[in-house]
Amino acid sequence: MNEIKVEYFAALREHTGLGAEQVRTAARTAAELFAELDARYGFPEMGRLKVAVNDEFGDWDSNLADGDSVVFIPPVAGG
Amino acid sequence: MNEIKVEYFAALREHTGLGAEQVRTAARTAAELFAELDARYGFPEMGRLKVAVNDEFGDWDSNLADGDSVVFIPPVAGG
Amino acid sequence: MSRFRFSREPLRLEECRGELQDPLCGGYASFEGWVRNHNEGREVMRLEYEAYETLGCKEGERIIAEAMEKFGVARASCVHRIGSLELGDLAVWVGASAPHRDEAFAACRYIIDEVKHRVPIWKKEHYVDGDSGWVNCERCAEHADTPPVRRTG
Amino acid sequence: MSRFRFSREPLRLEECRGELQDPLCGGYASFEGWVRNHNEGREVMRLEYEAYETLGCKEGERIIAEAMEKFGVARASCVHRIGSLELGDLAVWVGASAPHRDEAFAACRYIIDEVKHRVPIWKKEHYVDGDSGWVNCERCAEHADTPPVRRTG
Repeated sequence: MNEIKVEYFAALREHTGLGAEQVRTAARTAAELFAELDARYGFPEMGRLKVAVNDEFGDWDSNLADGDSVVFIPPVAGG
Repeated sequence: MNEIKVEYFAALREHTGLGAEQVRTAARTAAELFAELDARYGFPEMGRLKVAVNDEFGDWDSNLADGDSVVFIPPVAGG
Repeated sequence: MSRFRFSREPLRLEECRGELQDPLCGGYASFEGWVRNHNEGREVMRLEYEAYETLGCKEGERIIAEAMEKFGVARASCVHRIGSLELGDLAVWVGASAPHRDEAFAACRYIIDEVKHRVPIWKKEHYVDGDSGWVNCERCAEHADTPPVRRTG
Repeated sequence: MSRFRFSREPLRLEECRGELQDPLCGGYASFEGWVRNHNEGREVMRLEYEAYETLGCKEGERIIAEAMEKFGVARASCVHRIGSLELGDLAVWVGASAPHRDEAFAACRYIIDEVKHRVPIWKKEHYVDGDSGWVNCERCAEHADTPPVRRTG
């Protein structure tokens, strides 16, 4: 089990009601973690998400390590 | 003979030492007027000139009328 | 001062511009995104920007470095507002200075285009009719009738 | 206020920009030409701009009208300095605001390109070595080895 910090922004922050949380999880990848949290919160559909691991764009299928931070990134809308 | 007002700008102003002058001339067109004044002042070579008649871009070969104003326009260099 | 940054306060444009002055430069192009009173047919009253600032600053810096490298501009920077904005407010500013105008325009355009697509920042629109919503992205309309795909960035 | 004008005084950029604000517009592009410290390999110390103002204002207005028509921008304007300018001074400013950024950029670019080629304004450069000269035009180098042609505009 890893301890992962998950931060939420924008629609995900509003939906979960959380800015961030510590998650104790058996998920090995960001994709598995997303599925686990989606099952818990029922995330809104919002197109193609990216993921950041430790404040860099990451790979959904790379292995997470204990202490990693993860951010799910909905499609952006700057400017 | 027509009385034409000729205004000079930039290199032509400096070359002639005049901002403007009234020219009494037999020149029928701006091209003829230019040749006449070139013979008098020996204008420097400066590429392709345009001409303005009465503060609008004009035609070198159109007839001038008494009281017209003429400006010879060297290549521009704004910005 | 970072070349890409977020600001909670209105920008001081004279200062932003001042950072880009350079005696080698003959051209300076800038772009500003303003809050419009409408979007996709709906009347907007105000909006909020929220950013994932840590990653956003890194990605913004990368974009500016790319623009400087690609177009040979001398200086470039970008500031994006976050927080609550009213109609007409400046949401994003980009500036680039270069020896000639071609490069300044190209860099400025590149930066705003890339920022809009790559920097993690989100916009919530509040409409005149009382409704509100997060704007997904400029290209979302294109995907409207394909099923949403998750997890494949 | 005319959309194209000449100015003997330094510009107040906030005012210039302010004239282009419009609640329908989400994008604002601007361009500034600055006096560089060099041109075509020579060190420039200062310069002078001189304009045929009557015709210049008419032609400038035509260029702006063309840009607004072609690109559908809401507002656009241009101010060109005349008189003596120092290094780093702003020589020309162009701004355009439009619902979207594509149009704002395109209009801004169009205006500066056309102004540089069509508005009767001339620049005299004063060099560090004490020499000075009228800059003919951006394209003169291309004609360098053809004989100068007069009277054929």
